[in-house]
Amino acid sequence: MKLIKKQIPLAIVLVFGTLTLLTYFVPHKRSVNFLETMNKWENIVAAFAFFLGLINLFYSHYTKISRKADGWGYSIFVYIGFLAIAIPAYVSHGKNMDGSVLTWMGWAFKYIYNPLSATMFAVLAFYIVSTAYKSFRIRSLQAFVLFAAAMFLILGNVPLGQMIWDKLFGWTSYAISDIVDWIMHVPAIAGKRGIMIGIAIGVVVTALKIIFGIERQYLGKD
Amino acid sequence: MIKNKSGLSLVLSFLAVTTVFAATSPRPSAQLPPVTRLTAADMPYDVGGTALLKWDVRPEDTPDVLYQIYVSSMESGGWIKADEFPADTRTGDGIELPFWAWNASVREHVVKVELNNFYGEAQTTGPVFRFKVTSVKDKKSYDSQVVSAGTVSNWFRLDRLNNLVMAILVFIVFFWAVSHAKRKGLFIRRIAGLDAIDEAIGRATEMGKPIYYLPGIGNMTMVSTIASTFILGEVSKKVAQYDSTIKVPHKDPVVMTVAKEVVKQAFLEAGRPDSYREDINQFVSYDQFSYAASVDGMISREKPAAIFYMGWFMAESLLLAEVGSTTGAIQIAGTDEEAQLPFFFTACDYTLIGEELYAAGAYLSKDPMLMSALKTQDFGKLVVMVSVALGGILASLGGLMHWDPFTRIIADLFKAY
Amino acid sequence: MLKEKLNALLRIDRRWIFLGLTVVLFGAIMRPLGLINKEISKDTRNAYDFMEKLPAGSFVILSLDYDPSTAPELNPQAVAVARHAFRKNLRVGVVTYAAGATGLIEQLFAVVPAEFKKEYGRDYIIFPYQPSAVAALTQMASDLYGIYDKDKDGKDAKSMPVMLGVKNYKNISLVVCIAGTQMPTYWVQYAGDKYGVPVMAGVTAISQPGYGPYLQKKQLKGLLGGMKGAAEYEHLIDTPGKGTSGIDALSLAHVMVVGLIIVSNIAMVILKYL
Amino acid sequence: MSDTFLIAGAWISAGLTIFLFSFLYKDNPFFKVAEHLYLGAGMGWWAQVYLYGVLRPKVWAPLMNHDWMVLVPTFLGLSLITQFIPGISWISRYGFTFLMGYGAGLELPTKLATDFVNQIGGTIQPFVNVAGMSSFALFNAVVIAGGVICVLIYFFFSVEHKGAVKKASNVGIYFLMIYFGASFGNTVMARFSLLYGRFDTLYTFSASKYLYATQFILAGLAVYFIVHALMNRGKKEIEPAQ
Repeated sequence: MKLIKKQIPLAIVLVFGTLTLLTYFVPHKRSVNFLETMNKWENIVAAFAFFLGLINLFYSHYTKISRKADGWGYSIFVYIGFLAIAIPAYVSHGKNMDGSVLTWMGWAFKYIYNPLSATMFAVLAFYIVSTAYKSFRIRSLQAFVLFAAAMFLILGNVPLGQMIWDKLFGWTSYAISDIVDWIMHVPAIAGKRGIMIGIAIGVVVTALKIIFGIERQYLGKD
Repeated sequence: MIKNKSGLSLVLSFLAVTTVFAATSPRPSAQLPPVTRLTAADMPYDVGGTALLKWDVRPEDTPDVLYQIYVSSMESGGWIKADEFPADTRTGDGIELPFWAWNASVREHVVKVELNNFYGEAQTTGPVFRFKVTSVKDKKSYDSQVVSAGTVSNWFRLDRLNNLVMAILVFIVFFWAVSHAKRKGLFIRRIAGLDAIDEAIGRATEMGKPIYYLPGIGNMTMVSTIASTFILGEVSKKVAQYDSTIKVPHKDPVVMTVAKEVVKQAFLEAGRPDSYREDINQFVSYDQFSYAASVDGMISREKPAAIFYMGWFMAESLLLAEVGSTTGAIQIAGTDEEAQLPFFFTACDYTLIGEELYAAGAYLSKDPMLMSALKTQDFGKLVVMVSVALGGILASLGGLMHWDPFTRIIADLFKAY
Repeated sequence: MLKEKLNALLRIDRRWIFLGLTVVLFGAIMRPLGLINKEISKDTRNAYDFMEKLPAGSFVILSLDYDPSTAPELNPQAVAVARHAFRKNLRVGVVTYAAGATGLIEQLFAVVPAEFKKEYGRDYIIFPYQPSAVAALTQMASDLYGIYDKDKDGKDAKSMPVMLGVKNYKNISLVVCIAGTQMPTYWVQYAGDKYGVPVMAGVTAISQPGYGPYLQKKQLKGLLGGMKGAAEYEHLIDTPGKGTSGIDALSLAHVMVVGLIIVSNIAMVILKYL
Repeated sequence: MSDTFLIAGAWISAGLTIFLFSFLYKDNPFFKVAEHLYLGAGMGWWAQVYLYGVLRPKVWAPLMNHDWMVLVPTFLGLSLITQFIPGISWISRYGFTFLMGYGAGLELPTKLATDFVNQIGGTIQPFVNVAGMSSFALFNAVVIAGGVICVLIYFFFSVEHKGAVKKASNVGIYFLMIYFGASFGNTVMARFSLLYGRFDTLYTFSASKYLYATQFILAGLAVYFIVHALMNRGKKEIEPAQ
């Protein structure tokens, strides 16, 4: 039982991991053919992974309703939201447009999913403003450097900011867009690249650990 | 691998042409000698279907001369025009291959012929094709001799050798680090932010107010969450020693089960199992913003003395850190999510940036896996620092002295193909 | 006395600040300032120039990977890039690896191609969403029909005139990835660096600074960042759209943020040292 | 689609948008309803994309054409779902190990190429043309190279930060701060753009053509908050996040 529960899965990850890794160094037709098969398989298996999320969401809200947990009434709206998209999709056979006319599904997308999804993150704009006022504290030289870089970007991003810059600092003969370009293409690159290189090796190590079966959190418990 | 059947004809024509060439070297511009010493071969390091034609660069190669490449799959005739370009272009250094895999000569014309563009893909690898190069000037064309070659599917990308060497190095260093970490342990410097943790807990004890520890919204497979649980262990041990109170609100139930174990263990190790309570860890909500809103509510009601944000945070960092800072708590944050770091940095007293969070976890836990990953990362950084410093100096030296082959070696070493 | 007032000012209920932002932004939408962004960043210009130099008939992949949550930033970019491509008579293949993008793509392509009298199947094609971006990107190196055998409506893709002579990256002149996700990195990593196809990107302003290293190394040929990138591109192709009007409307709000940071920090300094 | 449906759409769209925004005033049932609808609608949209865009053409159609090779990935995919069934959840390992093996194998060398080897190359590259370079370009190249080294020293954990190392790592912090500052500045624009998008739509829907959807819904919500406040007067309300 341990064989099929543990050893074969770990063998799968070792074999497929190593072979896929080798395709990078082996240009032969056989390696390409192997990779093509893997691509097609991966694309299909990854599609099923979506159902994990779906079942997880449905199940967690089902238990909430069945236990009458706090605020269980709202959980019903998860199912209503699902049906609000799924039924029109079924009626329109998964098509958004019929010629240049919106189908039912296109309608549901435009007037239900679209505003919900867009607004969820638009709310954050308000918090940025209040954070800027209430907790952006220039406590140190480091924070001041951060503030200064942010300031150039904020002003340089909008035409009014560019005008203000020209009014106040036009005499320096530096346009704010030059300064923004310099920040983005010199010091910011150094900062990002420094972070990136360490993380890249981290990713490579994690990939190694996965292929060799050292990292097996994703397998879950026995 | 090269199936060159033109050896004999090549030598013969070479002899013939050199005699002609020697006899009439200062020729009038209207006349153009045909291309000589043409060779055809398989393009190395590829899947097949691409042939490589080479011939010498000649003094006659002026921009007004055109080269045309013809290919045929038949014994005679059947020529298809495959390429056309001015004679002063397409030399050996135009092929993007590193010095260890390719001799980039500017004295040679090198042209890749993609046979797949003209014949069905199934027939291009294996069979022999015939090629000729025609030079055209003033609407008159001069054919070279015909050469033939077939292409094959190769087994190794020699041009990607630098990548392979690096991969093998990472591999060796990692397994060396694992074995060392298990036997003797490895050195990791103390992380400055950890001192701030002690201070924050001390202050909370003095003030008699609770401590909040937020482990982020990530799941247990993320390095940041794993590191966070180790830090939670250390923090709760201190809390137990000082007899202070701690609260850990959760978004992920799996992380919560792990955190419960960690906190319980910490209280046990501190000798205070009696002060451990089940409600230290509490589940708040599955949803990002509801979680943030509820925790905001808790923070503004209880006004904790210290708040830790350690782990994987997304947009909710903004909502949380702001409320925390307005209550006047000492705030210590750590995340590897770059986009959130600016908000933490401006709103918190101390911030662990990216890998510092992993390092703090490794430092506290001495977990061999975290340690060796960190060590391998350090090794990678060392490689980069040395290569950038040395490579930068050598490249500028080469650039100043115009040692082109030398600078090319440096550039090729650090290029991915 | 002053200190008390300042303290009260700093502790103001944050909902007043929310209201302030609402007024500033909604006001700017109702009464636009009419300012036009004239400063073009290097990265946007590079992107424009690269596209401009492509010969007519080149096949270009548009990878549109944004869902409604980032559409206000990225949709104007996509519209501007698509307009440019159609104006240059390039052939366009649309792919996506964000499930939420499919509806937006269809709405976009119901409008833009018609402006240039472009026809589906002859001048452009829309491929269906694929769950594994890495697999699709890798597959396109050898034979894209291995995964993209059919278009979004289930019709055979290979037989459409737009796909004539297109089989893998060797036949693709440019990839433009407009994404609110990690997709530009994937394109660089799994297609650009690995198989040598030119890649450029349009990204949200948040992730824009993070792509600096790829731009410097020319792993990305150009980059549009956020709504400003869209406004710049619209300016370059001389067709103002949502980017241009948007960046104008954002002007006052931006200045407001700068003002708030400065005011609150001055107040803090006064409270602390006076 | 007739005008009635477009007007209905405008009302629904404006309503959902305003419900979500109402969270800014305080947490309330309308927000919670909209939030839960969002979770469900998102899943609904994804489900139809997967069903019509992936499963039907990639799994169902080949099976109908007796292409049995598709069965292998289908079984691997289905195995993932056993994760929720106690007792046989181990079957899901077959699917997961396949996904992880493929992903790790592809990622390892490409990550090294893109984010490691090429980044070293990118830092060194400018120096090759040092002879024909303007002094400003040379300065920039030196700043990038020096900055990268300093940032890496900041993140180097194998030596104690003392003396010269400490100085270099302090310089590294400033590079990080400039990067974070740039990212902060741009985040402001990004979030405002999203808000602009929503406000723009609300403004559109406030027109008479849509029967003043925005105004009516806003007014309705205001009435709710007032009534709610009046009814709860005297009761000590649990203060929400201020």
